[in-house]
Amino acid sequence: MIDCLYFAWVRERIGLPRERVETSAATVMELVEELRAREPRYAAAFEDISALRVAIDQELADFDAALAGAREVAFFPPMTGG
Amino acid sequence: MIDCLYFAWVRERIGLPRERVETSAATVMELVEELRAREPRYAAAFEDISALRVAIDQELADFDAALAGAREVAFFPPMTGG
Amino acid sequence: MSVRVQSARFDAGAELNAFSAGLGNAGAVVSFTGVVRDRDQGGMVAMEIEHYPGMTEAAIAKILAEAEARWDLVRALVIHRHGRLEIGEPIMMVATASRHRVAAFEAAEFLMDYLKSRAPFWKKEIGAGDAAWVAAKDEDEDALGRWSPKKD
Amino acid sequence: MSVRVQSARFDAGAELNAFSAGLGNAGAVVSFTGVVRDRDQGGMVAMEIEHYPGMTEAAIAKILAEAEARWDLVRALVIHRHGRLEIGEPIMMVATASRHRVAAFEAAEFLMDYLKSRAPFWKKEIGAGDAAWVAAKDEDEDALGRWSPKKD
Repeated sequence: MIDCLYFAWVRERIGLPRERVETSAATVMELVEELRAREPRYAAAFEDISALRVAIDQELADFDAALAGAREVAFFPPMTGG
Repeated sequence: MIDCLYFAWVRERIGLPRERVETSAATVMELVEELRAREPRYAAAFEDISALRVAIDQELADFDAALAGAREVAFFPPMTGG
Repeated sequence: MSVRVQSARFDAGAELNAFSAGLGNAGAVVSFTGVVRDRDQGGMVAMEIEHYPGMTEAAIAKILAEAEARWDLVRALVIHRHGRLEIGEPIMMVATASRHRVAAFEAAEFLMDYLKSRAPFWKKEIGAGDAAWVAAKDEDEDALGRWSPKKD
Repeated sequence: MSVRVQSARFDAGAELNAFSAGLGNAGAVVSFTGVVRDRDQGGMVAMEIEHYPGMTEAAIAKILAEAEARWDLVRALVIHRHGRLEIGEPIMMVATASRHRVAAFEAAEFLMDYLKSRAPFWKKEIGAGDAAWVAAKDEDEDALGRWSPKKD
């Protein structure tokens, strides 16, 4: 089980800020594929991976990063603070 | 007649902040030579020209600048504001 | 070093004065304040800032630690707001204090560059009848390049 | 654009807030404050700043005009004090406001670099039993080099 968090327009497209996901995905990308396959709103949110960023347990990561031991994976657009 | 102004340690070495000087010097350097010849305190103040800056009528200038028409010549060390 | 992530409005001038008090031998203080401005096309009503609680504070602390490692700073401060902000309100503030003005300036610019692209905040511009997420700019990502390779 | 040369103490925070009010579409505000600090060897009691009345204001106005010509500034401010200043008091302040943070930062650094070496101020450190004029640093003169050739 992994907590998936969604921010900004990723959250809006999927329609919720977080959810617990039952998965055996080995990498972020495998998790993304599973989510995409769920429903069109997920497919829409994850349509263009190059427009997304990911954090594993609150640290920025790559989409090919391993999920072993991860508790929390967050998906969001590039940051626009400051 | 030119108003000569002295600032910081130039003022302290010469012992006064300003004075009117009767001169026919064509350039700043000629004026410096005349002042140096006056008294030891002037010679001390103008000993090392490379440690001094000059302004003609409140604009930074070079020591070889012409004095034609100048009303006010100021001598001082490099600025240390900010 | 101080990090504050908050929804409450803050007073940039009061923060600057508190930051500058009792600095000892630090003579140079630099501040950056980001203020909510209208969109170029006008018609903006407010700004909404979303963030990632937990990660936000950790990411900013990490950026501050990196700045401390690179420059001789006596003090550094980051305040960043989230939630709804009206036009003219301060969004965030960075302040740095050092014995040398160049270090204070560079560290403040470094903090801004990294906060823009590495701290999990997302801005949304709220218009009278529309709302749009602010897109990240390539130039903001590119700005990080000037801080690498590591300098002393 | 605003220039103030004064002996009176000023409140940097209040100045920053006044400067940042009603900026319209300028979202980026940078400030630099110079504070009287003790000498490295300690024992300083106060600082005395001499200036060249008349030329000072003109020189600062010229530097500000140059900054305006180079960067897209909405507002800029220079305050510089003269006379006797106690340790911990603000010596001077520069503030810039722009739509872009890089412009605000660069313009503030430019103003500082030129004020240091081109505005007629001279600092004297007053100790308990001694006093010494602060020597200009080569690095301050060298700093001007980075602003030339002219950039847009």
